[in-house]
Formats: sequence, C-alpha cells, structure tokens
Amino acid sequence: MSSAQQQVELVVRTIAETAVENEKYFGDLDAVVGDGDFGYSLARGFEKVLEGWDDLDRTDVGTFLKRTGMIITSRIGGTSGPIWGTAFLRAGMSAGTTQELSADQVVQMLRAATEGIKARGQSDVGDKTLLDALVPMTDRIEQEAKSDADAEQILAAAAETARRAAEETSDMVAKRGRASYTGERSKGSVDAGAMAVAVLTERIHEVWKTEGVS
Amino acid sequence: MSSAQQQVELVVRTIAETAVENEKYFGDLDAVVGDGDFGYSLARGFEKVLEGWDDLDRTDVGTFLKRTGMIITSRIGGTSGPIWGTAFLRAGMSAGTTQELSADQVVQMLRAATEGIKARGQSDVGDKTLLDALVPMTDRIEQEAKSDADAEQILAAAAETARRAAEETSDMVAKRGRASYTGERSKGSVDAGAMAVAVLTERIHEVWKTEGVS
Amino acid sequence: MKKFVNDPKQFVPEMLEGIALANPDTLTYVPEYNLIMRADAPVEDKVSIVQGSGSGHEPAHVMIVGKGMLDAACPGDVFAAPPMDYVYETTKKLASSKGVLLLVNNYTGDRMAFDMGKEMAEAEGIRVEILTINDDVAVKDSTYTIGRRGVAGNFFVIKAVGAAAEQGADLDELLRLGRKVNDVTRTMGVGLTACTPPAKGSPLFDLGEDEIEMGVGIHGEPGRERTKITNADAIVDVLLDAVVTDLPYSSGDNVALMINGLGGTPISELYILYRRAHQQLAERGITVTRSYVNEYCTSLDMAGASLTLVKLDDEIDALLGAPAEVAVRVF
Amino acid sequence: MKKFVNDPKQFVPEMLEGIALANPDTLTYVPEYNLIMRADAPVEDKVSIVQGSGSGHEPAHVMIVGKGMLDAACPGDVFAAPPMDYVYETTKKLASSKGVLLLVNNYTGDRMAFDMGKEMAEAEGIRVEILTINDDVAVKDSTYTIGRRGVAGNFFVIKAVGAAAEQGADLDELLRLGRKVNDVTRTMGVGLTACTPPAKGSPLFDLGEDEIEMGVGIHGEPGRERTKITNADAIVDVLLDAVVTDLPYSSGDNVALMINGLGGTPISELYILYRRAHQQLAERGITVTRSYVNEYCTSLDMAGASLTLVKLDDEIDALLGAPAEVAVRVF
Ligand SMILES: Nc1ncnc2c1ncn2[C@@H]1O[C@H](COP(=O)(O)OP(=O)(O)O)[C@@H](O)[C@H]1O
Ligand SMILES: Nc1ncnc2c1ncn2[C@@H]1O[C@H](COP(=O)(O)OP(=O)(O)O)[C@@H](O)[C@H]1O
Ligand SMILES: [Mg+2]
Ligand SMILES: [Mg+2]
Ligand SMILES: [Mg+2]
Ligand SMILES: [Mg+2]
Repeated sequence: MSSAQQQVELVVRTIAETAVENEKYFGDLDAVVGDGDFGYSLARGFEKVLEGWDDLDRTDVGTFLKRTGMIITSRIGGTSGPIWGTAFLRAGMSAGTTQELSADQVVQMLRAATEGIKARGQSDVGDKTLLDALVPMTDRIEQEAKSDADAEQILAAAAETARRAAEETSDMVAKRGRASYTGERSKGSVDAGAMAVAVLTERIHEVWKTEGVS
Repeated sequence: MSSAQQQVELVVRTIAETAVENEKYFGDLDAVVGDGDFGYSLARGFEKVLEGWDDLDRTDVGTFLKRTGMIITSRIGGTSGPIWGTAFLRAGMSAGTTQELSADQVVQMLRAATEGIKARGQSDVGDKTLLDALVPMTDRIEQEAKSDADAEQILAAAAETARRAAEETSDMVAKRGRASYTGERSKGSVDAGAMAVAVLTERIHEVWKTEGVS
Repeated sequence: MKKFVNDPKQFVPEMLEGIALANPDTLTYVPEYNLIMRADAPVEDKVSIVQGSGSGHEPAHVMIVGKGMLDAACPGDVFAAPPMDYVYETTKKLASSKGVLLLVNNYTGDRMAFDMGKEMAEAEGIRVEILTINDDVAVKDSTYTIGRRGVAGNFFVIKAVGAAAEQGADLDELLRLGRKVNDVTRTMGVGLTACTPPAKGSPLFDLGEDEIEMGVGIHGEPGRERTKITNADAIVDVLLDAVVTDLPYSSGDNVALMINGLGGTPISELYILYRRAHQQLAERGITVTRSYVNEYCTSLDMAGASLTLVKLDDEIDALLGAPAEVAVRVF
Repeated sequence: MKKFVNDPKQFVPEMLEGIALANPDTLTYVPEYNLIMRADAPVEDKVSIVQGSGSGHEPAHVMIVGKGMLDAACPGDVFAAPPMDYVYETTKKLASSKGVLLLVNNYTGDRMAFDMGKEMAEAEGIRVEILTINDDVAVKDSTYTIGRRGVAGNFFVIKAVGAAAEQGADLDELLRLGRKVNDVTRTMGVGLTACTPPAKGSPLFDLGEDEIEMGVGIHGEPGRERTKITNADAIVDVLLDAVVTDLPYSSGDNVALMINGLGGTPISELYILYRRAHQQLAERGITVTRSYVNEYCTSLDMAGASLTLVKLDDEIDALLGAPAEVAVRVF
C-alpha cells in the first residue's frame, strides 16, 4: 500500500468515524435555523462507508476517494449527499494515481473539492455554508506548506483556522441552504456544515499525532 | 307574588349564578376521572336560565320550576342536562300551585327530584354521583325540620351535611357516569356532581342569611 | 393552550359553519340544533340514519354525513352528548316514510338524550329505533358501569347501515345489520398525551414524559392503566392481544383492520402501527382484507391511536365496500 | 419524545412497509429505493408522474400515489431529500414510452438530487423533465435564497398533471399545465408548536407557550417572524392577506381554498380556520368554488396549518375535479 493510500485511508476513516460520533451535535447545530437532519444524514452515509470499508476499491488513491464519494451520493440524502459526495469525487479525480501525497497535492485536492461544492450548490464563500470553513482552511494549508512545517504542524494550523472560521460564520447571514429562509434571523448561530469541517479537521489532527503515517 | 315564589326564585337564581361562577372549578373536578365538561355544561345551561329570567312563566311555583327544567334539558348536553333537567321538572311537579313553602314541602320536592334522577340515571346512593350529596342533605333537612329550627338554621345544617357527604365521595368507587370506566382509580377524588350540590347549598345558605325572605 | 380557536363557546358552531361553507351543494346546516344534514334529506323511501354524540371526535360524526353514510349528525358541545331537544328536532326533520335509525355510542349522557328524544318523536307518530354501539374492550367490568363505550368502531356500523339504507333496507333489517356489525367489532386505544378541551384551556390529565395511558377513552377519560412508554411494536402487541382475544378473532378469519388516529398523531406513525398489527394478525392466521388508516374518531388533539378489528363475512364485506360520499375527503 | 416509533432509523422503511401491506392490490414497494409505485406502473402510453422529497410530510407524497395522481414517490429520510440514486432508479423503473415528469419542491437538496438523477437517466435514453414547485409566499427575498419553497400547494400541481397524464397529455403539455397551476398557487403556513423528528427525539425549536411562528416551513424551519398567539380569525387574516396580495387574487376570481393541517392539529380546528378564510374571501369578492380541508402536506407532529389559494379557470377546474384514487382515503 502506498503511503498516499495509507494517509488517505486514515483521513477518510477519521472523517467517517467522527461524523458518526457527532451525529447528535451536528444535528442540533442544524436545528437552530435549519431542519435538524444534517447529523443524521452524515452519520447514515458514513456508516455505509465504514460498513463497506474492507471492500472499497483500493486500486489507487483517486479510485478510493471516488468510490467513497459514490457511496455518499447514493446513500446520503438532503443537501449534504450531493455536496459531500461531489467533494470526495472531485478530490479523487484530482488525486489520480499518486503514490505519495505532498502538501501541494492536498491543497489541489481541496481546491477541486471546493470548486465541486460551489458548482453543485451554486454557492460561494460568504453564503454561510461549509465553504466558509473549508476555503480559509485550505488557504492556511497552502500558506503553511510554504514554510518548513511538517504535516502535523500544518494540520494543527488548519484545525485552528477551521475552528476560527467556523465560529465566525455566526455573524453571517445565510444566503444558501435552508437557513437562508430565515434571513437576518440566521445570524447569531454558527453554520452546521462549517462547524463540521472544523470538528473533522481537529480530529484528523489529533489522530495524525498518535497514529500518523508520513 | 307568593312567598313561595319569592323563595323559589331566590334559590333558583342563586343556583344559576353559582353554577356560572364555578364553571372552572366544577370542570376541573370532572377532569380528574371524567371528561372535564361538567362545569361548562352547567354554566351554559344556567346562563340560558338567567338570560330568559324575566320571561319565565310565573303562574305558580310548579310551573316556574318546570320551565326552568325544560330550559336545562333543552340546553345542557352531556349527562347533566337530562339529570338536572329531570330534577327541576320533578321538583316543580311536586310543588304544584303551593303559595307557601313548608320545610316538609321542600323535603317532598327534593325527594321527587331524587327519584327522578335515580330513574333517569339508573343510579342510586353509593354510585358516587350527586345523589351521594343530595340524599344525605335531604335527610338532614327532614330531621332538622322536626326540631324547631328556622329556615336559616335548617339551611346551615343542610350545607354542612352536603359538604361532608361530598367530601366522603372521595373514598367511593364510581359505578355510574364516565368516572366508572376507571374503576378503582376513581377513588381518591371527590365526585364533581356531589361537590356541586355542596357548593350550591352553601351558597343558598349564605344568600338566605343576607337576602332571605321568610 | 395552543389551538386555533376564537371564543371557546363558539368552537362547535364555528366548526359546523365551516363544514357547511365548504359543502354548500351537499350539506345543510341548521344552527339551532347543531344539525348537519344531507341537502337532500330526508330521502323518501329510505330510512334516515342519524348519529349525535359530543363534539371533539371529528371527522365523527359531522364530517361523515353524506350519501351512503349518515343522513344527519346533531352533535353536542365538546365531549357532551347533545341536549335532548337536538335529538328530537333532528329526528323530526329527518323523518321519512321508512323511519329514523338513531345510532348511539354507549355513554350515559348519550343514551339518556336519545331515549328522551326518541320518546318525544314517537309521540308524534314517527317510527324511530335506537342502535347502541359499544366496541371498546378497555372497559372490563360491565357490572360497575353502563357497559362498554362506543369508540372508533362506530365507523363500521355507520358504513354498513348507511350502505344498506341506500339499498332500501327497512328499519328492522338495519337494526339486524347494525347489531351484527357491532357484535363482531372490537377496539382498544392508547393515549400518548392528554387532550385539551378548548373551554378548559389546559390538558385534561397529566401524563409524565415517559407515560402512556392504555385503554384510554375518546373523551380523555383515563384507561385501563398507566404504563411506561415502549416502542410502537410493543404497544400494538398489547392493543392487538386485548382486541383479538376478546371476540375472539381466530385463525382463518378475514378482518377489517382500522388504525385510527386520536387527533395529534401524524399518519406516518399510524402506518408504523398498521404494519405491526397486520404482521401479527398474519402470524395468528388472521387475514386483513380491508384496511383503514386515518383519523376516524378523534379525541381533540390527543396524540394516540386505537386499533379496531371487524370480522368479515360476505354480507358485511359488501356493505363496507359500497360507495359513499362524505365531507372528510382528499379531493 | 412521545411517538409511535421503533428504531428511528427504520421510521421511513416501516411506514412504507405499512403502506404497502395496506394496499397490496394497488401499490408496489421497492425497499432499496424507498419506492412506492402504482402496481400497474409504468402505464404504457402515459407519462409517469414522480415526486420525491423528504419524508415527514405524509400523506405527501407516498400516500398520494395512485391512478390520477402520482405514479411513484421515492422519499428520502425524514426532512432529507432522497439520495440521487433513488431518483435515478425510480426514473428508470417508471420510464414509459411517453417519458417521466419529475415534480420537485424547491429546496437545495431536492433540486440537486433530481438534477443529478435526471442527467443519469437521460444518459440512458429516457425522456425526463423536471417541474419545480414553489408556492410558499413566506420566503420573501429570493435573491438571498434558492427561491420560494414548495409546500402544500404541490397537491394541486400533482392533481392537475396527474389527471392530464391520465387523459393522455404528453410531457410538454404536462410541463405547461404544471407550470400554469404552480403560477396561480400561493401558500403560507403558521406553526403553533415545533415538530419532533424521530431521530432527534426532541422538538426542532423552542416556542414559548404564547408564541407562534408565522410563515413556518414544512421542515420546522423558522418562518417570517415569531409573534404572540392570537385568536383563530386573526391568524387567518394574516395568512390570507399575505397570500391574496401576493399573486394577487382579486375580486371576481374563482379559487380553490385549502386549509392544510401540519400534523398535530385536529380537523375540527381546520374547519374553524376554513370558515374565516371563506368569509374573508367573500368580502373581497373572491368566490371559493373548491374546498380542501384536511392534512395534505404535514410537518411530522407540528400543530399548525397552512392556507393555499389556487386561481381557477375552466381548464384547471376540470383537472382538479377529475377522479383519482390514493392510499390516503376514508373508505
Ligand atoms: N447551496 C449550498 N452550497 C453549499 N453548502 C450548502 C448549501 N446549502 C447548504 N449547505 C451546507 O449544508 C448544511 C446543511 O446540510 P443538510 O442538513 O443536509 O441540508 P438540508 O437539510 O437543508 O437539505 C449547511 O449547514 C451548509 O453548510
Ligand atoms: N347515571 C348517573 N346518575 C346520576 N348522576 C350521574 C350519573 N352519571 C353521572 N352522574 C353525575 O354527573 C356528573 C358528571 O356530569 P357530566 O360531566 O355532565 O357527565 P358526562 O360528561 O360524563 O356526560 C358526575 O359527577 C355525577 O355526579
Ligand atoms: Mg438540514
Ligand atoms: Mg363530564
Ligand atoms: Mg361529557
Ligand atoms: Mg433536510
């Protein structure tokens, strides 16, 4: 197994497990101005990913990520199915058959995922969605990668930025998704998707510290 | 206007006003093991009596009571309409054209009302209904009348007995009416109809003291 | 109280006015007697079918007036039997050459009002019969009460005699049919919450967050016993066992199965109950050939449901399958 | 949480199983895709009408599958649009020679799932069109959102295209008709309580004892504003004014009026709302010629209601009046 494959598996597995563990928390966040199903949707979809874990096609990193994306799209409903599914598909397409993951490559994968989400959701930074955590986090990784930080340090920085960005969504007015129907009333609570990105990144950082492959 | 007519009007009017004032209390009592509509039913019916007060046929005491009974039967639904309507009808039939009301006559009227209720409700003393206040109260009036007590004293005694009897229904198991469906669970709360008899008698006694005709 | 209500005293009249406004071609409303009747009633040469009862059980009975069902309903106030006058006046208005059949759910107040109304109408030469419905198995000991209550199962009696009356059956035949259906119909209900009568403004009883009332009545009367809430399947099993063993219904029987919502429970949950009941009946060798999943006889806004079985034979099955038109409808 | 539920994750499948068990002759259930379809679908020489959407809105849409209405429904989980796969597989199964019309309530998740499902089905040579329904006037500023939501008014679009498809209309004609009905349909809702999704187990939002949510969505999304509770007539006046002035409906118009219950409100209260709406429309010179008072598109167990108007012309009136058969029924 390539080191890229090992790393991607660790990250995907952590995302999946964290999504399942945080079902209630993510759902409660979505309940404030949304409909409360975000945690349930993610959890059910990533449960499927974990169930089929051993049978996932591991031909290469790209294929692995695309298969994951397809399970998500076919199993998760709501807005999150298409959004998260597209993100994994695009990341996979960007990763291709790479054997080793450089920080630059990770940034490219995240950019591809971001573009996929924007196209699918007809949304952009500033709309109070997960993009408002994902994009600043990607920017930070790109910036840290230019220094001589190692993977763990880069992840620490990414997690810190994601958390701050997610918290800042609290001041925003939602322009996309169900929260947008409430207009000004969407202010004062964080976006559920953005906070999920923060929690997932933090967890990836923690896991990396203890089990990290490099 | 005969003194009997004056006295009957005072009593009927007091009953009507007290029923309207106690709508919520009587309803709450019925809610414990019944369906909570007893206060509402009585209040709506006696409101009608009060609305048509000036036009009631005052040919004689009997007619007056019978007309009252007919308004009640035609306006009050539930169990209480037929029960209370019958009581007033029978009391009226017993009073007839009398010009003066003796204590004996009152007892006869109450006995007639009681028999009417028993027949209509296929019920008897011990079934945990208003009969369990009405019958002891009538007995007490009969007993007091044999002494040289005046009307006010008799009423005071009647009120005291009605209250005690009503409170004692708390230990009884309902065998008639909606409360009977709960069997043993009907124990521990007083019967709404019996407590209404107590409250009405107490109020009649009070009013008599201040406005009493004799 | 969180309800759509204006003056609670006008709850019933305003509802009836709404029904009349929504059905101008088919229904007539007589406000003096809370009377909703078919616009073409009394239909000559047809027995008129009438049911009263208290309000708060909608669609029963005011919204199931129509061809093939009731000819008229004269409800009382919320949870209060109609005053005797309403019954009397309704019977007079509905008098046809073939007479009037009064359907009465077995409660003290209803029995008295209808008995008195019948007597008065008969005194005027109208042929009247009363048929009492008592399908509730929750009320066990009939020596202590007026007997079993009439609950959601009344729908089947109404549907059967309504269809037969349309086909020309006379009063005696309708009495026979109605009794026959009532005799093979059994119901038991469960309440998850208490209902709130508009005039009271607060719930009729207190139920803990984890408590349910088994065998609850349709007037918020408490039931057989208060138990801890369990999952849907376990609740169905209790209801079904009480109902099945009562008649009893047995292997080889064909039945109609009704899951009736009590007012505050969405139809999605009713189908979850239906599923289990259907499956458990199959286990017992009992086949469901007619299904009824909806609100038929409610208890205001109570969350809860009741389960009804009717044992079918060809005669009953044909009557239940006959066409009918009512105000409670989708299209 | 006081609900009839077993495992919350099985809420939707168990409900669908119940629907299938209750309608063995008319409906087919395909568990893999939450698919409820007419037993005789796809009907050759007829466009198939399909609607997805999240669950929790029953009877919409799984209980209005039937002749003259939907050919199939493929719901997602509670309040979650169906996964794209369900749409794709359903479209494949429903493909008839005349194609498939996908009706979509205007929400981000639904739009995406149906767009993706349509693309995939088209890649296999199936003719597919999408018609988006957006009748909710509560969502004001469409530049900030994906646009108005689709709510209870979808019933009228379904009924109209369902009837027309039965009469042989082709896809283009159905698109024209569906858009025409959608264009003259407006809805606004009010929530008295929050709903409780089974998987969440607690209410979606907190409403004070004296508060109501005006313009509430059907997924428990908060609405235009939170106000103090008033009487039924005053609530109707707010809803009606928002709806009437939006199209606007004006004096001389004939309309269909729907009072839709959101799940926890009994039908008695719906008729109290209906009464006021009917009267106030008359005051404005608008005539109600078709009435719909029932639950059509609910929000689980939420107490509340929505008010919908459809401006009628002869074409729409005839389609709404055409016969249809659905699982949600009385008989
Ligand atoms: N158009 C969009 N583009 C990108 N992300 C979106 C969009 N709409 C919503 N989201 C994200 O999805 C989250 C909600 O997901 P989910 O609960 O599955 O959606 P819903 O229940 O509204 O269909 C939001 O918190 C937000 O981060
Ligand atoms: N069969 C009966 N005979 C006499 N009194 C009765 C009978 N049944 C009930 N009652 C009395 O009526 C009261 C309830 O009246 P009401 O609430 O109008 O009846 P319901 O709502 O059960 O029709 C009871 O508290 C009891 O005192
Ligand atoms: Mg959501
Ligand atoms: Mg009562
Ligand atoms: Mg009552
Ligand atoms: Mg959702």
